[in-house]
Amino acid sequence: MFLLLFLLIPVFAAILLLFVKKEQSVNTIAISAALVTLLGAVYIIISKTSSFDAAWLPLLNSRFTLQADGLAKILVLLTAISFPAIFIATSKNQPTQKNIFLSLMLLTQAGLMGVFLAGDALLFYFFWELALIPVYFLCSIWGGEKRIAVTFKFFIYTFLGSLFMLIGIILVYSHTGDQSFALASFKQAHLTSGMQLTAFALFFIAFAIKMPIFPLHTWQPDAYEQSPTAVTMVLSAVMVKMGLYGVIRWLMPLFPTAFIAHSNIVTLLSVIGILYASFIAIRQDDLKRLIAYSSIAHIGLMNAALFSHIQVGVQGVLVQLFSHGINVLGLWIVADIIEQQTGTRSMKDLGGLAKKQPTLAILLVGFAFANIALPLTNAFVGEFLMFNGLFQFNPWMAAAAGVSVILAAIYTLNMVQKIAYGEISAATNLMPAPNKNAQGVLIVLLVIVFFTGVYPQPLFNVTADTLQQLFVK
Amino acid sequence: MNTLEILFYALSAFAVVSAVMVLVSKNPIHSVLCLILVFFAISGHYILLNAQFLAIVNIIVYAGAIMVLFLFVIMLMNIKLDSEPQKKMIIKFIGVLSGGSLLTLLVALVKQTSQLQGKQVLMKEGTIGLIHPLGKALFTDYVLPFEISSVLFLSAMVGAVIIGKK
Amino acid sequence: MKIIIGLIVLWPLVGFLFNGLGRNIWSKKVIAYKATGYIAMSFIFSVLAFLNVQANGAATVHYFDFINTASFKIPFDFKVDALSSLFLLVITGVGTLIHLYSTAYMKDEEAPHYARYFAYLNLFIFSMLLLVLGDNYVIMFIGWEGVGLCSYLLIGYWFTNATYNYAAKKAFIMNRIGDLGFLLAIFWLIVKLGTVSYGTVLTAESLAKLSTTDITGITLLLFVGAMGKSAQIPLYTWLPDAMAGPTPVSALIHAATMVTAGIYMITRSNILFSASEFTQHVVAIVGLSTALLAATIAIKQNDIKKVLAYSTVSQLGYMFLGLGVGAYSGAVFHVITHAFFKALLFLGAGSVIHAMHHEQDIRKMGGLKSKLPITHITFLIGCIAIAGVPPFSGFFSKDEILAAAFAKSPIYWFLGVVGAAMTAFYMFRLYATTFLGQFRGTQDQEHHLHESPVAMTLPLILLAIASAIAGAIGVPELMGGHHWLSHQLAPIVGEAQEAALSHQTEWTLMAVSVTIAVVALLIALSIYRKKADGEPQTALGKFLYNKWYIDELYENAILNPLNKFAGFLKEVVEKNVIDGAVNGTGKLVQYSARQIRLLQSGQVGYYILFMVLSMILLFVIWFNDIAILRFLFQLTHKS
Amino acid sequence: MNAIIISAFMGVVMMFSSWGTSSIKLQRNIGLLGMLLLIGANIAHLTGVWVIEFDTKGMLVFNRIGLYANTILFVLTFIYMWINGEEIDKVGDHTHTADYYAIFFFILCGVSVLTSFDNLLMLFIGIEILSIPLYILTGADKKNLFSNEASLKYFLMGAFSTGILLLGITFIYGATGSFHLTAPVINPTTNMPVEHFLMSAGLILLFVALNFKVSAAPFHFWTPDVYDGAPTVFTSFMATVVKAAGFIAFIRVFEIQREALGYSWFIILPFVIVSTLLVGNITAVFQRSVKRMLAYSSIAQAGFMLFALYGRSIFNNEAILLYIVAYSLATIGVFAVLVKMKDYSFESFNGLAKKHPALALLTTIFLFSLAGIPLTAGFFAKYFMLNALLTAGAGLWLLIVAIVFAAVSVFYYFRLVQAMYFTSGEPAINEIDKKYEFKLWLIAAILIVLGVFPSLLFNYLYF
Amino acid sequence: MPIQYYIFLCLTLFSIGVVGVLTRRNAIIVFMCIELMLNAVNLLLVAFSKMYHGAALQVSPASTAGIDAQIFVFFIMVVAAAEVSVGLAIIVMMFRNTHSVDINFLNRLKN
Repeated sequence: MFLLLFLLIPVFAAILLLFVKKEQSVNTIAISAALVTLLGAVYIIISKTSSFDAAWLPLLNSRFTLQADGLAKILVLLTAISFPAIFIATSKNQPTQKNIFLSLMLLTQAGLMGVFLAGDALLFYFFWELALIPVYFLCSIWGGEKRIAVTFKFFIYTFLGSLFMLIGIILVYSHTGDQSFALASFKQAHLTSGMQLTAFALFFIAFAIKMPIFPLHTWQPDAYEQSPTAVTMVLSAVMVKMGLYGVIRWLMPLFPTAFIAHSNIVTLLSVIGILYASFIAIRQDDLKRLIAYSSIAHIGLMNAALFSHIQVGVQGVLVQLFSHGINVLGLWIVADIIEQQTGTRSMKDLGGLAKKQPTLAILLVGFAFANIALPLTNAFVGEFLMFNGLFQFNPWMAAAAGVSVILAAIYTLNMVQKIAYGEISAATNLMPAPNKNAQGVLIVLLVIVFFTGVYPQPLFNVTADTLQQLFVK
Repeated sequence: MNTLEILFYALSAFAVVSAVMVLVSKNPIHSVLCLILVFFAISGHYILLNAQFLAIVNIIVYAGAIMVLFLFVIMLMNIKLDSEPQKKMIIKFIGVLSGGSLLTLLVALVKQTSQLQGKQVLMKEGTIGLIHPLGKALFTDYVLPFEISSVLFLSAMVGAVIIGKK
Repeated sequence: MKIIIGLIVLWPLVGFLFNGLGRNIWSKKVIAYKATGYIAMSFIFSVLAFLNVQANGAATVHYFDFINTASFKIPFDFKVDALSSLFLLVITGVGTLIHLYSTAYMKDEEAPHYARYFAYLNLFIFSMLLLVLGDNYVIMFIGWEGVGLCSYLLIGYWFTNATYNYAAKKAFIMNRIGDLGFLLAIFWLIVKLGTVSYGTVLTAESLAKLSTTDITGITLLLFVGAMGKSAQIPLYTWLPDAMAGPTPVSALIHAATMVTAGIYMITRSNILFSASEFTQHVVAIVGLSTALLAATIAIKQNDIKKVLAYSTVSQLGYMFLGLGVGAYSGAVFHVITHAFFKALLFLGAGSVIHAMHHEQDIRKMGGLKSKLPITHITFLIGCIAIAGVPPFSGFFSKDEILAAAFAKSPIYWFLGVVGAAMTAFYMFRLYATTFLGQFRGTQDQEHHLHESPVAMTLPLILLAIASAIAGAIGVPELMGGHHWLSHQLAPIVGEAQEAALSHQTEWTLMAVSVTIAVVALLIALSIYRKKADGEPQTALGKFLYNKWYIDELYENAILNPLNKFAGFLKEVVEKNVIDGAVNGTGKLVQYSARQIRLLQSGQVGYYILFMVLSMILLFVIWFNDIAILRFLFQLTHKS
Repeated sequence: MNAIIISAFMGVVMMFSSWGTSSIKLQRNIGLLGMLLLIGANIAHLTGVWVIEFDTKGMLVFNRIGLYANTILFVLTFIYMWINGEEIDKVGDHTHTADYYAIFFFILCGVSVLTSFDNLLMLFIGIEILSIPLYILTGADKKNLFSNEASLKYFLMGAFSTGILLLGITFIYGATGSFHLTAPVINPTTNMPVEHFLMSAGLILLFVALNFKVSAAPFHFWTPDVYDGAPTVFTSFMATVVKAAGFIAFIRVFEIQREALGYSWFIILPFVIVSTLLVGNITAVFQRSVKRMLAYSSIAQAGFMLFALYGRSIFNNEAILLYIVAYSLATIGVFAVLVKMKDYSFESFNGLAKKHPALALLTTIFLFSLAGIPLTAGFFAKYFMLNALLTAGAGLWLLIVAIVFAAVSVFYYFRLVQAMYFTSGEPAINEIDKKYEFKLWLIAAILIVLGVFPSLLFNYLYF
Repeated sequence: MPIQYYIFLCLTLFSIGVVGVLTRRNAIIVFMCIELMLNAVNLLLVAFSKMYHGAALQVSPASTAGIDAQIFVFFIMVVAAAEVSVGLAIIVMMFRNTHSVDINFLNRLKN
């Protein structure tokens, strides 16, 4: 029953927001709703596994099942952290009709929570789409210049992907013993190996587009660039995790044979994608695009580690799901402050941030190092384990993917250098007083970065049961 | 070849020729008249088949009422008789070709149908085409469609009111 | 013990947090005292730890599990043994002196930046301590990357200068290349052994589990890591550029401590390296080549710090030669002595630069002997020590390596001696040009020349003393010493293999190398005591002056192609191929939309025609056996 | 049977109501009352109460599905009339309200026949009762050349397809000697239907004619022009209730009969489905007029509904019923917004969200339902269809084609969303009162409720 | 008379009707051709009716088998009449507005 709150709180707050116009109260409502959700998330992290189950579609034998295992918990926590962070960090931004903006954001949150908690395939699909719709509106209304075309591409791309998944769901559903959508029944569906391959492909297309995996990634940089930054934060911190979540939650347990059979090719694709995105990131001048490509590379690594199907690597992914979210969120918040205050994202116009706003520069540097997985930052733990798994799977692939470690250093340091260092540029000089709210959020996030970097054990403990389910038969 | 056969062939030839004339005659009035001839030929066939009721109805309703209506409309419109624009030759050719292919296909089908082999049509005899059995059937087994077709007429009537009213 | 070791590491961390978080709060004085004080505390605890090791032997302490998953575990353990306790002493000792020195050297900086400087420096010490104290490769790797990070931050300390930033970035990236090697080696170990703790990895049992390929692969990868951190060919070019940082940083990081991490790592894993003949050769050859290459370049450099930087690279090469020939304790010995004299030299150079108002070109110096007496004396001691003149420390350590090299192959020895001669030559070229002869700088500079404050000279004096006498810890039995260091390290690296050489040979070798070094230094003195180098004239001179054009080679052979490749991916592949395919699909839909629309011509005649044709098509689809042909056949062959 | 009698009766009442009263409002209310009466009568029939005991002599067979579909269609018509009342008055020369309602009732009589016929004669008469009034409705805007043109086109093509239909029925009669829908003769040795070419040819002709009625490609050509040219309110009716009735008839004919076609059914039906999806979706992408886009979209939706014919899985009936409801409600909703627009170009919707946020939201919900986005009934409609298809053993490729085109459909539905929300401009829209908006909200609410609990629709199907 | 003959005749007439629809531009003539198609169907129905009647007579002399087809023809005629009235009304309406009955002019609605 408790889990239902993760859906209800954001939805109620979203509806409430529609009727509130005053800016101050709009912010307050959104932030407090998000914070309450965060409290809830912290509670389920420390509490035992809980679940919720209610009848929904008796005709189809689909139930409204929510369940929180380690994987769900960690992503719920990430979502719950991200939204208040985003709301507070961007509370100074002034989009038109802010109440609707925030309302849609909260709906997105509800959708994401649903995706991560759903224990029923049809419900999962539902939330999968529902998380997308508000984002479509958010991006198209409040985005950049080319927002309509870009968002549309993004929408159609992901929508097509999810339709493939829908077929996959129907396919598996029709082969379940009890004609049910429950995750447990899906796991016991009688699929021939050929059927597994097909269903695997159908599911994977949806996940691959969402992550995204090379070469299905081209919607992402454009979408990140054109979306309002608050949305970009959601997209890259939480939404891309939907794909990885899907792989862990559905692909791995449902289609073990097909999963193993495809692991080589998918891993190879991911590794190519890692290098490809890293190389492109080196040449980016647009701050947002750079982070976007960097994110593609990181997600590629996570996917590669998943498909290598080595326990250590998967453990790494489970941790990294959370860590990457925090890191990239931090980077986006910094990017947002810079864009809001200087009016540009082009790194060649920036410079001297360390002189103008030292604190922000330090925070930027902090997240930059987290982005390149420096030890004692959270990303190191995940990446170390993931590379480890990948190495066990195939040393050469690990070595190739490892090159991205170097490339990441190149582009991240380029970014740091161009933004923070050097003399104060004309654009940087325009920056007003530091944005205290955002910096506060960043500091909290940075504390999380270093805490989980030094002592990641809580993350391991939370995800232990998922790992157990995946690997211990 | 007995009389029936001769009559059959004659009527068939007559019907087909008249039908073709409907197509080829440039003057719409001629077309109407040719079509009336086709209907007469078909009525002749009905008589051959001893479907007397239908033969009469065909003459009255079709050749009489409907075609007169056509004729009336054509007259009313007072279209310049010989200047009806023609379709391009190529379209006509394609039209004939498709009609021909359709015919070929259907004929081929019928020839392939083993169940129809050797089936004979009862000529002259049989009483079902007479008005008495037909009337009886119409008002017993087929009274429902008969009643419902009145709805059709009603709606056509309303339609004529809607469309025809200035 | 657990607390002592913990505190060694914690003090610098506290210093970092104190300075980092309080940079806008504290005054410069507080910052300076605290920063230096924390490192001094760390030093004191290091001494305690050292004594403890002396008394009770090695100890491992467990704090918490860094990573503990179902299948795999990395404890956060520290280990103090002879090797790490020695390194602790060097790091914290030299570290303390350099902190002290820095308080004066950096006094012109504003308080927040001053704090930032010390925060970085403290963080560096923290990382370095993690590196040496860690009980497994992962902890070592954490420190390993941490020191790289601090190096990056400190090289780019003056962040408004683009060149410095570039140098910083270059340092970090080159280090990262090495780090990747290290990381892969760690993974390899994990795959094969399932653990990274020294206690299990570095044992004979583990060695037995590894095939030759494994060992060679792992050691080569580890060596790649060492190459990056310790500036060996081909990853050495960052170190000279790293001189962009403040001079004390160069002394601490790029001379005394961080760059020796590679030596520490290989010494730590000596069991593995000794097991692979091939790797040992590679290490020796790379070390020797680096030693010679850097030495040749140093001969023609005019920037006081650059000379010292190439000298460092060269000396590191020596150490790797030592490692490659199996003289692990010799290498460590050289690390220690080198830490003293190279820190001394850098700090001396810093003192000179300080006096000269940030002038670094030795051609514009000269005759500083009288103006900066303490600096002069200590610098001279440093030069003698590095040149390998007995009884200064450098002699003993270098000799131990050369002797071991001779035992392995006379060619190694010969080339080593050539390198030593060059070392003597360029060091005394540096010394002579800087301190002897006439002052060649501006009036203004001359007017302001003065000896540095005591906070700077005190470290110089202490380090000079250390440079002079540190050889004592490794005086070979041959010369009546106890070879204390070698015995110290014996539990870790095994007994030194001196026995391979007869005493006769050893004495001869020593004599030859010392003679050649002295001759070289005298030549240098005689050439440069009056005048400085002009622009290089000869082709060779230019070649050396331009550092073998290695930077240009890297630029053109690696960086530019990669950059072009990245540009190609971005502009061509991404835009036209991949996105092109996606957008192309959209375009295709729109194109076909426009075409199919035309079917809807508006002509009812066409519509019906299409309907009839479609109907025929349906019939054909359904009637797809050759019914029509059969029918046509029947028509023509009517019986 | 109740429905047929009452609808015919109500038609007559409406015909004469213009004599009895000149108040258009009263006429309208009589119509709505009649609709309620009709729905009541039909529900009475569902529960077994007959107005007049009548022996249909096997002409009609009333089963639960048919009656339930009938009820649904009546309710849809009621909603349609309720919302569009004022717009219906305005069509043509503003004097024919009663006549239009009369025609609606006659059409519903045809619908009732089509949901219960068991004899091809009744099929023929039902289709004609459905079609002939439609020709008139299409041309109801007499002064409008588009309306005239559409009407004539519709009439000519409709009459032609009647010819095809009759030839098909004749063939079937020739093969079986009966007009009754009967199971094909099974050869006991092969357990396959006996091959009878005449029967098959008849079925194919019937298939063609019915495809024409439900506007499936490649027999769809009349649809865009007629839907475009007809008065917009009537397009709404034609595209929803009438088309749905066509599908019910289609299924009734082919549920069993198609066995006679053997496996070739699984060649010709996919052919039609794929071409319908292709033509409908692709052509809709490039339309400038929203009305015409909706016409193509209705072709595309027909492609999805044809899936119900693919197999005889138990899900078919549910799928088609839900699809009819989802599709019809959403279409009625969109058209109800459309009739309020001054012109039908996409540009006229620009900035609607700013001026009428509620209306824009409503339109979006309708479009989402059409596109099959979750939380709207359209999603489950598509879902049930795909499920039925898969259960019927269709190849996966057919499903993939279906979803690819579903994705394409997002292309054009969302163009309208983009215009409303993301493009600034002054919407060309007439005044809309709260009452009208409320009615639209009701539709949206039904769509969403069915989008969350689709089972509600079926609870009464099997009690 | 073999049934095939009737079928061929009717199909010929039907196809002539189809060809007429396809080749003529005058809406009235097109409509007439459609009527021709219907008549062809009528004749075929009657022929089938008599075919089944003939077969049934051999079993039972009182059989009325086949009568349904003739009734059907009757209904076709009924419907055709209704259709003609509506169709001609539409054509006349069209003519009043455009003064033409040429279907090629019906091209305002397209694409």
